[in-house]
Amino acid sequence: MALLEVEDLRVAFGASTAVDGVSFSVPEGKVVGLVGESGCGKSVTSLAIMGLLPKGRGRKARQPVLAAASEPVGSGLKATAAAPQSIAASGGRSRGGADVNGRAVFDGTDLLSLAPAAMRRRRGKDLAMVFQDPLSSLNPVVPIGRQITEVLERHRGLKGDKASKEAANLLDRVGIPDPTRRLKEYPHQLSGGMRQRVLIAIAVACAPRLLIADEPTTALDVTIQAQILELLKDLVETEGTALLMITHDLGVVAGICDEVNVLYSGRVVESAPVRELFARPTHPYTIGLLGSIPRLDLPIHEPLTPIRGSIADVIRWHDGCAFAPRCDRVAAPCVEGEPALVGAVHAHRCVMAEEVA
Amino acid sequence: MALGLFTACGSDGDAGGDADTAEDFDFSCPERTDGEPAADTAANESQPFVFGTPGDPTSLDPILASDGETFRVNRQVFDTLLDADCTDTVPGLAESYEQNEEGTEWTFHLREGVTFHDGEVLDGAAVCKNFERWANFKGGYQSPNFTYYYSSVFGGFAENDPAMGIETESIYKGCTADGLDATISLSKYTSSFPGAFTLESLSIISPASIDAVADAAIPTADSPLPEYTQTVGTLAGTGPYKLENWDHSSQEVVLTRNDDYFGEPAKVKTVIFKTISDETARRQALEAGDIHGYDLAAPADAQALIEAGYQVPVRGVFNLLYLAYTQSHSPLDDHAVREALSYAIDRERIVNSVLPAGGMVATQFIPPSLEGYSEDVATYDYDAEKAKQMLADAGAEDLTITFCYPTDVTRPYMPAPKDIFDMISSDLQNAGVTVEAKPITWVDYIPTTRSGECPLYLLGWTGDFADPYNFLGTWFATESTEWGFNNPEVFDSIAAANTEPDEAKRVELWKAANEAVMEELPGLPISSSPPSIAFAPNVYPPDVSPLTREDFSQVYFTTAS
Amino acid sequence: MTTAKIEKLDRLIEATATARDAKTGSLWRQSIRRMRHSPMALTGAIIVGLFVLVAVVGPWVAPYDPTAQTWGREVFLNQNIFPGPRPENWFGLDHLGRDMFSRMIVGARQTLLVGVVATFIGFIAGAFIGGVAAAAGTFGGRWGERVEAVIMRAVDVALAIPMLLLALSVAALLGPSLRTVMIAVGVAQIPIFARLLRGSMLAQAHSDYVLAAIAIGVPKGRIVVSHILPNSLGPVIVQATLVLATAIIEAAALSYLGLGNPDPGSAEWGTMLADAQRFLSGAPQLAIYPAVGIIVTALGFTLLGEAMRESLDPRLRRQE
Amino acid sequence: MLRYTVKRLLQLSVALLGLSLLLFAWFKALPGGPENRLLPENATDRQREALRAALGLDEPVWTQYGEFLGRIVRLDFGSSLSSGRPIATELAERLPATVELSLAAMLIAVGLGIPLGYLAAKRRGTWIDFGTVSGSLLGTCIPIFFLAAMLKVVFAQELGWLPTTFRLTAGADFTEVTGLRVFDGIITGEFDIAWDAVKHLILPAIALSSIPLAVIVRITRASVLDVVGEDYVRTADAKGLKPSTVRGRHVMRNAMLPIATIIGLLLGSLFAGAVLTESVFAFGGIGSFVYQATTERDYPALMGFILVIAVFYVVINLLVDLSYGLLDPRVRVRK
Repeated sequence: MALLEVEDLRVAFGASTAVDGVSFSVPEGKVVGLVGESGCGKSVTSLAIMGLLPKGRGRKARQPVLAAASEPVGSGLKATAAAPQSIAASGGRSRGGADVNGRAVFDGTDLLSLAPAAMRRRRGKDLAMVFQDPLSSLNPVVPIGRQITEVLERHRGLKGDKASKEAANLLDRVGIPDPTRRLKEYPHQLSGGMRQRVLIAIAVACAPRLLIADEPTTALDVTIQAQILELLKDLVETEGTALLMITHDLGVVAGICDEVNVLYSGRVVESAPVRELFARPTHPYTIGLLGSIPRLDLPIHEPLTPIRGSIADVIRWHDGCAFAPRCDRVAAPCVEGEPALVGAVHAHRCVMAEEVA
Repeated sequence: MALGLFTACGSDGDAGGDADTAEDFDFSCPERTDGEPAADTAANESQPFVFGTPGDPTSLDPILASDGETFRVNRQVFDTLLDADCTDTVPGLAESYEQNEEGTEWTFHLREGVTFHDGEVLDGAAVCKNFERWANFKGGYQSPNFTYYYSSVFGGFAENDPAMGIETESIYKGCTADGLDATISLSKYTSSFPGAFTLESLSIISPASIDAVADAAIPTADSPLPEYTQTVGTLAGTGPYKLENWDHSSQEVVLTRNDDYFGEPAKVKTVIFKTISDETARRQALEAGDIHGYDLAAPADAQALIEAGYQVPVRGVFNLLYLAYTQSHSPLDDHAVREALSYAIDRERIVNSVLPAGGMVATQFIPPSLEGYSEDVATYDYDAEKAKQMLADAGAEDLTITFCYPTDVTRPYMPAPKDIFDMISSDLQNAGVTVEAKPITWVDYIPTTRSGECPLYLLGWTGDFADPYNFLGTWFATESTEWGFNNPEVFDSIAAANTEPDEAKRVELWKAANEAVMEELPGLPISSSPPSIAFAPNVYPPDVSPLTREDFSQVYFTTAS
Repeated sequence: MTTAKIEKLDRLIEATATARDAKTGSLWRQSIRRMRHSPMALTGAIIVGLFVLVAVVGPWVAPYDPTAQTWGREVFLNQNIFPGPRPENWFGLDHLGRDMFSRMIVGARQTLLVGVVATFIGFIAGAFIGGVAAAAGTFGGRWGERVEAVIMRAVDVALAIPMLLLALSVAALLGPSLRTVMIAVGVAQIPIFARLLRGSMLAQAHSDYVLAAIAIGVPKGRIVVSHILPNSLGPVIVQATLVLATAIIEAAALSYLGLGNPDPGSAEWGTMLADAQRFLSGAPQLAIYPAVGIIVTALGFTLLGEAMRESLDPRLRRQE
Repeated sequence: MLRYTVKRLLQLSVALLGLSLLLFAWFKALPGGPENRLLPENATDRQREALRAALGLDEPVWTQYGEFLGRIVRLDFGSSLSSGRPIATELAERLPATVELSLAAMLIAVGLGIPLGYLAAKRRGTWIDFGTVSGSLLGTCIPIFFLAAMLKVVFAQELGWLPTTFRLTAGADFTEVTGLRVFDGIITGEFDIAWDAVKHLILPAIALSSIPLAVIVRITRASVLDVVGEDYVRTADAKGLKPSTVRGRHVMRNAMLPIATIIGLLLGSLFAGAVLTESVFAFGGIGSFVYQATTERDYPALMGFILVIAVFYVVINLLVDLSYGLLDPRVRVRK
């Protein structure tokens, strides 16, 4: 039994479904990737697991604080852009509430059925999350130190200068120079990279057994990206923390992930160990993704083969393979019914692809 | 509950007081009918009697004031040589007085054993010290905005300061003291005497007080009042109450009983005057028990208070509201047109529906309570048809006329100018006259009407003391732009009455003057109405006075619920 | 200029031009669409609609002449006798025996007049001053900036002068009347409109489409008039609606202070309320009719204004 | 920071000088000199001219303005026509009453406004949101003198729960320290006085708070809606912090920035409201002083009041700008 087992997770916002039955697992001490274009439901999945989606009309909103639904749309840069196009387009004045179904079993307990108070006690302690945009993910009017010690206080009962000492250690641990001075400073006094390190320090403050990173490096420039990834990898190895890495960048996947799940329109279309996936991509969508990256080992003039169409031209999984309208190898069976996920270690969801072990 | 209601009395009451005038018709103040309810002595000692006033007093030095609220406070703390009972002049600090033939020597015999609040004894010398102090005022003290009443009565000061613009000679010649007697000598008699000696401004303060403030100065006419007039404790009077405290920020004046008062000691230990400028707020404070009485109650409130069991004793009338016809604007110079307009206005309706209880339709330019009130003056009872007919005969059918009235003010004789204006203009419209309304703010109203700019305008006057000249003299002594007519017969009859020292002859002369004025019909006297004063049910009110000079030492809490 | 550069500029202008049309067009259409949903806008619109209807139709529908004291004999001000609602007079009589119902209907027109004229005065003068300041500031170079600073400092100080003083001095100069109230309320709004328009014009002036227009050499005057002004009117129109509400309320306050309209000829809700204040304990209905009229109408305008403000506010739209 | 303040102060003192010139010219142009105000109806024309001359109203305008300016600098606004006392003392004596009333009104407006605004934001789009916002807007639509009078008729007269007039029951003896009755009562231990003052404050404060309440509700709602959408609030949630901590330290502390600015500015608007409220309750503050001065056209008193208010308003604006730095670290460091 892996540390985290996600089974048939479904998330709908009013009439439109963002996650349409995702299943995957994250074993202890491993880095599992969730990759896909913007709008495929990967961020909503992570937020659903963390219980950060506002309750839909169906269930009484027990969470005291509104957490905006955030599925990146259009420009991938700002993860928390306006509510997903699908919601606004739905017309109905849904208050952005999400109906979450399915199970997310974490170390034996299904997080989705936990009462908010119980879930709140585990968030930040057993499982933690790092977000994409360091510029806006830290409270601008509260010193950095306080934003760390409040987690230590809440979950590890540390008070006063014991907490500050520990906070300084954490900052040092994530590679921030002169940590004691930094504690008193405010977020706007730090660079983007520094702030992301602070966010990671906050996330790992209580040595969580699962860390979810939602596009942690997208908002940073390349050199800083590598340092952050190095930091995350180091944490996984030394602390044995399981890491669920959410990204649209296959380079990041190659660099850090042990296993990969490729998402398309709210479902896993291919899942395999990372080396296996890059070597023998099976699902046409994965192939298309890999085809859109410039490769050093290919001749310079080799044209890239982008995937035609856009995420919007899609059909419902219920009627057939959602990727059919954009697939080069589309054929009749693709639209005759729901394609199943086949294969054990290297699974894929394409009726046309050959069998792979 | 109040034991009896005050009956509004308009008919001829019996001759009040000991005035020996041979008047067959003598209007006097309504008699009290509420007897002597039992006093709640415990409350009278512990609970202060709180009276709501429309405004703060301006000065504790009686000579330096000319507004009603300052007189009300000083009335309880200082006394005058003579006092006023209803509108008759009666003994005050002086038990009795005599005057010489020409009315230029006035000798006052002071009461025995009267002491000031600072222990000094009242005698002739103390009285003369006061008169000498006033006569020798310097600088800003002479300016009319501080000592208006002194310069109106005595004409001026020993040395008139040109900057203060007093040109007339002072008629005060001197004062000689002889033990408990004091004689005031004047250069000539005017009919203001002896009434003027009842004026609040001429209250007597102790010699020590005069010395204490001798060097206080008022440099110019608009510099503020000296500090001593704002703080309690410098001036000592002889009245039933002593000044305890004046808190400007909470607009509160506190008086306590003067134990060695020569007359009847005050019944309530502490009296507080508190300012509530808003009329409705005063009534609500009375009904909620925050205050136990207040003055200038709006007519509408007075009636509602009576129905709710509060006491609204009716004062005698001592003011006059009139509609002026400025004859410099044709066709008002035509007597027939003035008569027609007078018939067109329903004064009964104004008195019945707008003015406070106890109001009456006026027939001439002085209130009935004054000597010289004449019974056979020309009268103009409401007759809309006759008015229309007379206007037609005078060739003024489609008359258009401008009618001025003051906007932001209430006076005792004119509680709601706008309502009265609305009624009169509606009456005039019924008689075929088109009225052009001209509202003017009060500050500019007097100068504008006085300059003769307004063909028709509403105005009036409240008497200061019992003297017909105080009314007729100021309006019709000479030709003026205010009225725009020249009638020597009217001017001469008023001048004759004003200088006649003999009382019996003077009364006949004033009656003749009144008849001459009404013959001229320079304007239409509309009404005389007493401002209403209200008291809580569990209070025994003081004797109410047409000059609004109530003595609060008579007030006490009764045991009634 | 080489052809490549011109070509690039054309594409830039074409892109921004379409953006601008799209922006304004959609801005208004979008805000109207959103307002159709908001209950605040609907309630506001209904109230304002009813009020304007009564104000327009009033004088012809009123059963009696609002100034005639036809029932003068039945009213005793000093006895607190005011006949209440009855068959001939649905709202009863006022303190001088005039029909209250007719006064309320005809009064609506006067009250609307006060609101509209005051807003107009404030809008025109304020917009002019604000416009001049903004235009000078953006285009006038160093001198322009100094002119703008002087104007805006004067506006700041003008904001400090309470409307009370304006009404008082206008009343002293022209004598208390409805005209005085309109002018006073209007003049008091000038600094607010000036500040608002300057602010929103500056915001527009720094937006891309203006830079584009400058880049292609469009004359400054035309830019201000045809580009900046229309786009910055949004918040000003919101303020105009809110001022309509303030004007109606202030008219009552100024009448209470004796600066309002004393002539009996015209019935106006503010004056009626101020006159009836003294009968509040004895005959509250004299005050309650005009008070309810003022409150509901002012609320109507305010709700409409607030709904418009919210639908135009870019920050709040993000939450939709 | 200092350089900025000095520049602002210089700029504003020039503006105030301009205001004093404007005010002086304005009042000079108004017809009807003060002498008509000081003398009763029957004073003769001669007396009126004499008083005009004595008041120095016939001197050339510029000397009068020079004298006026000289006195203003010494805080001598001349004497009030209605009371004859120096205006500066009158204003100083009555200031505490209005300050106490304004603070009480602001306390109610903030105490009610912020929670209501937060509720409206949290329940955005529902009937509660619409009800709260429209309810607070209704507050501003009721003419304040009518609201004050109705509150008094209902709660003080009919129900008798609260006193109708004054700041304290007449005749209550109290020791005055700052002039704020409630505060004085507490620090001098006269708790009965303090309680009596509170009871007298409730109704006028509620009436006066109707103006700022609506503004605070609306600003809070917009500000909370803004902040709740921010990422750092979600980070706080992701940390599993207690709801109260998230609401307090993360949502409200950020939402308070625009609210604090508004509160500073609203204090200025309370003075105008005070004029209409204090007279109904005979509260004896600057409001009733101005009400009386207005109805009696006491121009010198009004001029003094306007200058004091202009300075007060300008100082508040400056303080609000400077305090913004305290609240928002981002502003503090850059300046």
